[in-house]
Amino acid sequence: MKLIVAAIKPFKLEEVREALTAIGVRGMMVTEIKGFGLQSGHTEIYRGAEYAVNFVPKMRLEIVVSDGLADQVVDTITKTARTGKIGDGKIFVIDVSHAVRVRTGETNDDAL
Amino acid sequence: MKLIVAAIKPFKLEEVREALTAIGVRGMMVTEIKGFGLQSGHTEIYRGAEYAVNFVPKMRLEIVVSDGLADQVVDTITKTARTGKIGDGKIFVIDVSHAVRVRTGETNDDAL
Amino acid sequence: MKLIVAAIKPFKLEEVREALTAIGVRGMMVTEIKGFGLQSGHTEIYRGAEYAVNFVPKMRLEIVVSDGLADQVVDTITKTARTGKIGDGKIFVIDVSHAVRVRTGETNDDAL
Amino acid sequence: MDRMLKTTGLAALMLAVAAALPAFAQDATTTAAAVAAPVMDKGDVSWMMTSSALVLFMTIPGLALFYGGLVRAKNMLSILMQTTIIACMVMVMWVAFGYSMSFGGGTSPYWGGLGKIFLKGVNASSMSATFSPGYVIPEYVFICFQMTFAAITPGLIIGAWAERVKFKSVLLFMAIWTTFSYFPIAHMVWDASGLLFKLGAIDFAGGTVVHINAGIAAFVGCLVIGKRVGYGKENMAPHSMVMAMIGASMLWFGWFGFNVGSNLEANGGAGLAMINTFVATAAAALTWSGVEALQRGKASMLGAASGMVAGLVAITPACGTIGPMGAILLGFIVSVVCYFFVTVVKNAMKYDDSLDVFGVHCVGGIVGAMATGVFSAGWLGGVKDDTYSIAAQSLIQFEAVALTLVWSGVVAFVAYKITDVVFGLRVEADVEREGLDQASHGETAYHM
Amino acid sequence: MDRMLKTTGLAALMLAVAAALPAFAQDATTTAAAVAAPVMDKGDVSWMMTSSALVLFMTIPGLALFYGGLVRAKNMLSILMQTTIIACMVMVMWVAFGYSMSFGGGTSPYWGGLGKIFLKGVNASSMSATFSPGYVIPEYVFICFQMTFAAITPGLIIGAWAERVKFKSVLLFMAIWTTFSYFPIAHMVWDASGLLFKLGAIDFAGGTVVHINAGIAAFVGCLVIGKRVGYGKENMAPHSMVMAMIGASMLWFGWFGFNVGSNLEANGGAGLAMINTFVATAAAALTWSGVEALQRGKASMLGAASGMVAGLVAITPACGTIGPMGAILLGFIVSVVCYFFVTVVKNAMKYDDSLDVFGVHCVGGIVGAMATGVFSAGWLGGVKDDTYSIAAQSLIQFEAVALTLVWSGVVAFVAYKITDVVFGLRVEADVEREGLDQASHGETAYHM
Amino acid sequence: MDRMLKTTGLAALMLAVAAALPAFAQDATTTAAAVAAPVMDKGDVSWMMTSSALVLFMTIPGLALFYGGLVRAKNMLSILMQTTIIACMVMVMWVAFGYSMSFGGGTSPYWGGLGKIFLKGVNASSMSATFSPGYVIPEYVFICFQMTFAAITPGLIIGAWAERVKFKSVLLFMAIWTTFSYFPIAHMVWDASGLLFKLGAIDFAGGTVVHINAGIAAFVGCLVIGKRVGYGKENMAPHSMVMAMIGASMLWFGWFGFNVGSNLEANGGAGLAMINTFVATAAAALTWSGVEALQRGKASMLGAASGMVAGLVAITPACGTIGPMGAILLGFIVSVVCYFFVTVVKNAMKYDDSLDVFGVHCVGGIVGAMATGVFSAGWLGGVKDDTYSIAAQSLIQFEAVALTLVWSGVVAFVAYKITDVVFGLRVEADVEREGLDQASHGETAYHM
Ligand SMILES: Nc1ncnc2c1ncn2[C@@H]1O[C@H](COP(=O)(O)OP(=O)(O)O)[C@@H](O)[C@H]1O
Ligand SMILES: Nc1ncnc2c1ncn2[C@@H]1O[C@H](COP(=O)(O)OP(=O)(O)O)[C@@H](O)[C@H]1O
Ligand SMILES: Nc1ncnc2c1ncn2[C@@H]1O[C@H](COP(=O)(O)OP(=O)(O)O)[C@@H](O)[C@H]1O
Repeated sequence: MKLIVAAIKPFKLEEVREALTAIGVRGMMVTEIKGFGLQSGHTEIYRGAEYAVNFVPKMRLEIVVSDGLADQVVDTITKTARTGKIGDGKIFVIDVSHAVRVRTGETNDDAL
Repeated sequence: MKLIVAAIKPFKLEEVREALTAIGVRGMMVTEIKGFGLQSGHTEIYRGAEYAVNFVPKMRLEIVVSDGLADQVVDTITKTARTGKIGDGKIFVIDVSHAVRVRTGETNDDAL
Repeated sequence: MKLIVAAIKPFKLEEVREALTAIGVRGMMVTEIKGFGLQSGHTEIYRGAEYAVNFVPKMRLEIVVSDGLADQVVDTITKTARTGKIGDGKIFVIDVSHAVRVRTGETNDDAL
Repeated sequence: MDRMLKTTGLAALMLAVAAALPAFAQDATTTAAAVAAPVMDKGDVSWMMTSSALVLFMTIPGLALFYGGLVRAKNMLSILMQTTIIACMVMVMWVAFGYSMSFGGGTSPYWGGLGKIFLKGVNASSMSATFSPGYVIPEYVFICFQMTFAAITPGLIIGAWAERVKFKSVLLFMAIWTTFSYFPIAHMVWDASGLLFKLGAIDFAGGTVVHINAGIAAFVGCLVIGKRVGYGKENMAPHSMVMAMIGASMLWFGWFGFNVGSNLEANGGAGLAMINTFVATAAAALTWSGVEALQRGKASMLGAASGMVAGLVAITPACGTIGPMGAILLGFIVSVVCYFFVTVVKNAMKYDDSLDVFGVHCVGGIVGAMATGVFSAGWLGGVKDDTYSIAAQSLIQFEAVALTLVWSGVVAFVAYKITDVVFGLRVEADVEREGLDQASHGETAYHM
Repeated sequence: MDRMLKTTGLAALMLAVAAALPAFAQDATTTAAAVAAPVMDKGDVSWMMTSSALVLFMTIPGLALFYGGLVRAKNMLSILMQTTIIACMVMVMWVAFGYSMSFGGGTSPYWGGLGKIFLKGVNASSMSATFSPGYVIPEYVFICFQMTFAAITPGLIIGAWAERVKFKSVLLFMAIWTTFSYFPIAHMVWDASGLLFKLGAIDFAGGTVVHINAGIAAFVGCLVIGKRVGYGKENMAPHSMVMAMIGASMLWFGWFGFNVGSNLEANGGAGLAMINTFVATAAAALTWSGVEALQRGKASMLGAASGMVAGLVAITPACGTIGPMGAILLGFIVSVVCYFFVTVVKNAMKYDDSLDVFGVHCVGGIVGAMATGVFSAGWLGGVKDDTYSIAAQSLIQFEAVALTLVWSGVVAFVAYKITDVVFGLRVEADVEREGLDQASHGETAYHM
Repeated sequence: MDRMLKTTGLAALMLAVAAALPAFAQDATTTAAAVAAPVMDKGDVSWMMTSSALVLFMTIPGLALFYGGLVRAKNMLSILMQTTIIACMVMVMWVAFGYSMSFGGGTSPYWGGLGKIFLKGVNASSMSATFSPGYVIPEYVFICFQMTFAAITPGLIIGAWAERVKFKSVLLFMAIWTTFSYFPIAHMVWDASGLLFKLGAIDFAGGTVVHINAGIAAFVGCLVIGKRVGYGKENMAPHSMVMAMIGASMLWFGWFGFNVGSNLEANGGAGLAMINTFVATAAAALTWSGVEALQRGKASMLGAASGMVAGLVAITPACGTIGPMGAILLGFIVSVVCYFFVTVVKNAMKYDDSLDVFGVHCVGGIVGAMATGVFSAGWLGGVKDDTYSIAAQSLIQFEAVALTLVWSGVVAFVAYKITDVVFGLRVEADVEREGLDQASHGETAYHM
């Protein structure tokens, strides 16, 4: 199985979720994160005190899928999350050695 | 070493933490996430505008343990977090190649 | 490529980010987490009801870098995040098999 | 009541009675009125100063929070800032020329002239008439009270096109609209020489001047400006129903200044306005919640708050002349009508009135104005006697409503177009996504 | 004071003096009182209208935020909504039959009859007596003022069993309890023909009627309903101490309407009630913080807020007849007693009074009622003269407390049982875990 | 005006006129004044009670939220708690000895003596003089009103060294400073026997007593205590601009009690103070926003709120004697000056005044005090007649400012040093990083 970790623009979340559901993904974990990268943050000034906010808000997706589905997931995210502007995000793929569904105790591909 | 990532129901957090401490786990990272899966979300209506909230709140645990302890951790979480109702969560196991304790510079199993 | 996951003290975030930028890291994901470890939490009392807060706020960094840079990143975080007091945090290294930049579709080292 | 204002001969005789009677509304600016030495009762002054402070409180933080809680977090400060700066700007405009345009003593049916620009001739001893012949209050107090009305009204409009307009464009639009719609209509309705006042329209505390006036300008705005990016697709749920509820409660609290202060005196008539402002609002909040409970099984906080505001809007023109039972009925009616509007009509017509300014303020204001004509009748619990004709008054009320809709609608349309040419109305789509707080004000509402 | 109300012969003579004296409390509903033409002083009217608005503000947003801040985020809207809708419902009940049941002019010691249902016979010229013979205020204003008391009292109860009861059950219970406990007890204590009024109980602004009455009903509720799921195991810390602090501050602010308004006139007696409401509260907040600092090294914001509320509760019955130094002492005593109750007794008895309604309102109310009997004595700084017997008055105070505890306790018990049969009281455990906001209102408080 | 207070012979004749005129300010404590029986007008009483409640509301929740919103979330409760407990402590000190020290009837130019400690001799019939001969208000009401001033002033100071001082040290410092700086200066400025009152300084509602007094003590504090850990490096942005905005709006609302209440009567003079408090504030908020917009393209909410507060501070001493156009000009000037101070001067001087207490309250207070001397002149729209000399008055104003700066500065310095020796001022660096809420109060502001 593969864990696919993706950082995307927040307003793309719903679209990506729908696209993934369409190709058979049945679960994921979503975290609000602060992203740091080429896309620059902004500056806030409070009564003359200047604060550079170097982070931009992103959504981080984690999806565990069977090896067979992994490439399709990566492709789908790439296509759906793309706006062509800087800061669209990254996708990383990591090996997962074991998976369990807590409710039933099912393991690996059955657990997904 | 193994990184064990688990998504569980929020109100189970304390119980799971205690159970893990009991079997010798000495650290973890906990993140509030939005989970997407079989368990369905809910609908909110604001003056006639309907919003489907497809995500349900979950707690995401990350625990790095020595290879020997990994199975026990997975078992413990499975047992403790189970309510038998849909949405109990998932556990994933991933290999970790290296670990460091920042304070001391200790590495690998010593760092945990 | 390696995924480096680090839990550090929140007020060290800016310093670590700058140090990493200096050695060529161009991106990361930052999450606010609750850490559990040797560093103990605190107790809050509300009208006689005592709540032990076992978690302490930490920042979790995720940085994907080419294999060559990984050690340097670990070293840099270790040095910069260290205060010598309990709770300085942990660093874990995990293998990444594939990476994609959403905007361009570039892969692996080019995506970072 | 309006007749009473003209028969100054009976003044002395009526003093005792009048003190306990409801009176029409906020006109009366000439510095001396009755034959005998006019009386400034400190009880009236105390109440009118309290009322003025309350109406400011309605605006900021009240209205600001009610609206602000309903937008997304990234636009919170834009709402707070617009409400605040509009109010401040209009206050300065008010003492500069607005008061004069509305109550400057000119006898045109359309405006008050420039006789009192920069408050020329007003000092701490100047007095303004009340509705009881022989009783006066300090003119400065009258100016303050009326100023707070002018300051809140344009702020109501911003809700319709919240989350998408440039800050400077908001201010330019408001400067134009307030000058050419609010000031003249205030004169027409509340000044003794005003067109609608002479016609005999009953608008105790500002149903036409404030709510219909602002509501239609809001409606024109959301048609001209268009929908928010992502409307109907993205989740645009209120970022803090808590703030919205606090704001709505503050509106109710402050509305006692608004409605009861419009009586200009602390007497039995004020008591009538007060009880109506209590029970109409309560009934409307209950009704909205009840309809929701029936229709989808759950009564929401936003529903209760919306009902509250709808009730307050509807009772505004009516509170001085209808009875408490009429007020309860009015609260019931307005909630049913507005609920239907914001859930069914709006969705059918597919315009994006972000915070339902049209559906609540304009529609609710029209319901209130028309109901005033009906429920003021004595046999329906109102204060009018047997000579009162519901039909005749309803026609007058209708005329007042229609005139306000047309006048304000046209002024607003022109003002939007001018603003669009000068600065452009909307921000870029990307800026809209990022949020106005960052883009227009360089700040973030919450750093938790 | 109560005697004074009966010796109408001396009226004219006492006018000048009386204007500056504290008076007993909110009775007096008959439309005419003194021999000479009664005087409606606009200063009194102004103050009473301000007071009425202030008591509404105490309820929403004040009480709603104080309670709401103390629950978990997932139940925030349920608290705001319950407070709001209860207040609205009771307002409508009040003008329909509550005012009549309490002050309808009937001479039964237990209720006021149905003489004024739907406010029959009341209009803008109707006047209600004050405590100074010859002085009146508009009856509508008196009705509004008393209405706000009726609207806040049931809202106090919800704190005891917050986070676990069905919304419709809350409303049904409140309709029954308010009708059969609040309205009669208001009559008994404040109407000249009421049982406890005749007995001579001193309850200036509602220690028995409001706080003991609600507090015991709350206590019965948490026994009948049971503990929250996870009580004692899960972290149930206040989700926003900030909101709780804002709410507590608003309670203090609004309480000036509550306590000082109960004087019905703006005079020296009002000044006494005001200074007592300031210093008792300040002393109680200091004391609670001090005890915490001594006992565990840290003074918490929740402690200071709790002390504030305890002080306000205790000074409520006493503020018209004790002196400022007595008020400070009372603030000290009530905080020590209530602190002991909510930290030690509650834990020992193991009931789950979510927001300590019993420990603060009922216990604090009893402390206040009994202390009133003592500190009203002239030699202890109170306004009573040498003929005043602390022992005799204390017995009367005790009887008033006991009667209220029994009456309200029984009514509440029956009302809970009826509600349980009709709708069921509690939500399912799963619903409780998810939170009432979603389950009962279909909303989420914060979307940050 | 001050002269008028001395010519009691003309009293009767001037009654009618005086009622409509602005009067100097809050002196007047002796229980009887005029020759004829003094009149307690209930309209005045009503207004003064409203004003007292409003000033409490300014403090909590107003000031607490304004300051609290501007600190980081981890220190939120420390601000709320300090503001609350300081206010409570000072209230108890006030009735114990503060009132006597300020208005105890002693004839020293520096303090009022101990003649009224523990409010000796005051009861519900005691009256205090107003500025209109022959008119009185209950002394309890005067005590309450003045008490709220004493309770808010020390609270202003905490903003300068927010986020780094021990809680018990805050309280000890405040007890000393309030006793030796606030009480004497209140006497000097507002009591008829006070040094600055006799000198003829105009300080209608407390520019010197409140703002300069607190502002300089704050400044001394941030020099003595030093910068926050991480200052200039870490992001110290306001954790909730929403709370800050709510707080600022509440300050404005409550400030009507502060400024207009200082007139002690509800008359035309009160109307003048009210309109000035409206327009100066509006102009100042507009100006600050305008300057920001010009200078960096974006007008921030914090800027508008800062302008609001600066305008309120500046109009405080001036509101009773200048005209509305002067008030607008004053609002403009004070915003420009304070903006320059907090953005340029502070950065250049490198002190860490966390919430700009010095830059807004002290600097704004000085601008207001000096402008009062100028704009009070009749030909500049003020109420003074032709005999008034701007030069002469400006000298007096300058002396009052200088004396306050030196007196309060010295007292504050000594008080900081004493506190440092007794408890230590600062918390440990680690505690500062963790936040004061946990360390000093054992709570967390938000559990979302
Ligand atoms: N494929 C997946 N990848 C990552 N996380 C998942 C995946 N499937 C489920 N989860 C996580 O597990 C949670 C529970 O899963 P769900 O399908 O709702 O119920 P159940 O655990 O009973 O199978 C989800 O909310 C989500 O956070
Ligand atoms: N090396 C990295 N490791 C982890 N996350 C990264 C890395 N580089 C970028 N990211 C994430 O991807 C987001 C987008 O990257 P960025 O460099 O801004 O633009 P782009 O995606 O167009 O290359 C960042 O905000 C960050 O969350
Ligand atoms: N086994 C572990 N797995 C995952 N995260 C851990 C583990 N142990 C510690 N951590 C993280 O590191 C943080 C610091 O660890 P802690 O044991 O408190 O102190 P130290 O870093 O000084 O050893 C914890 O708060 C937690 O977030």
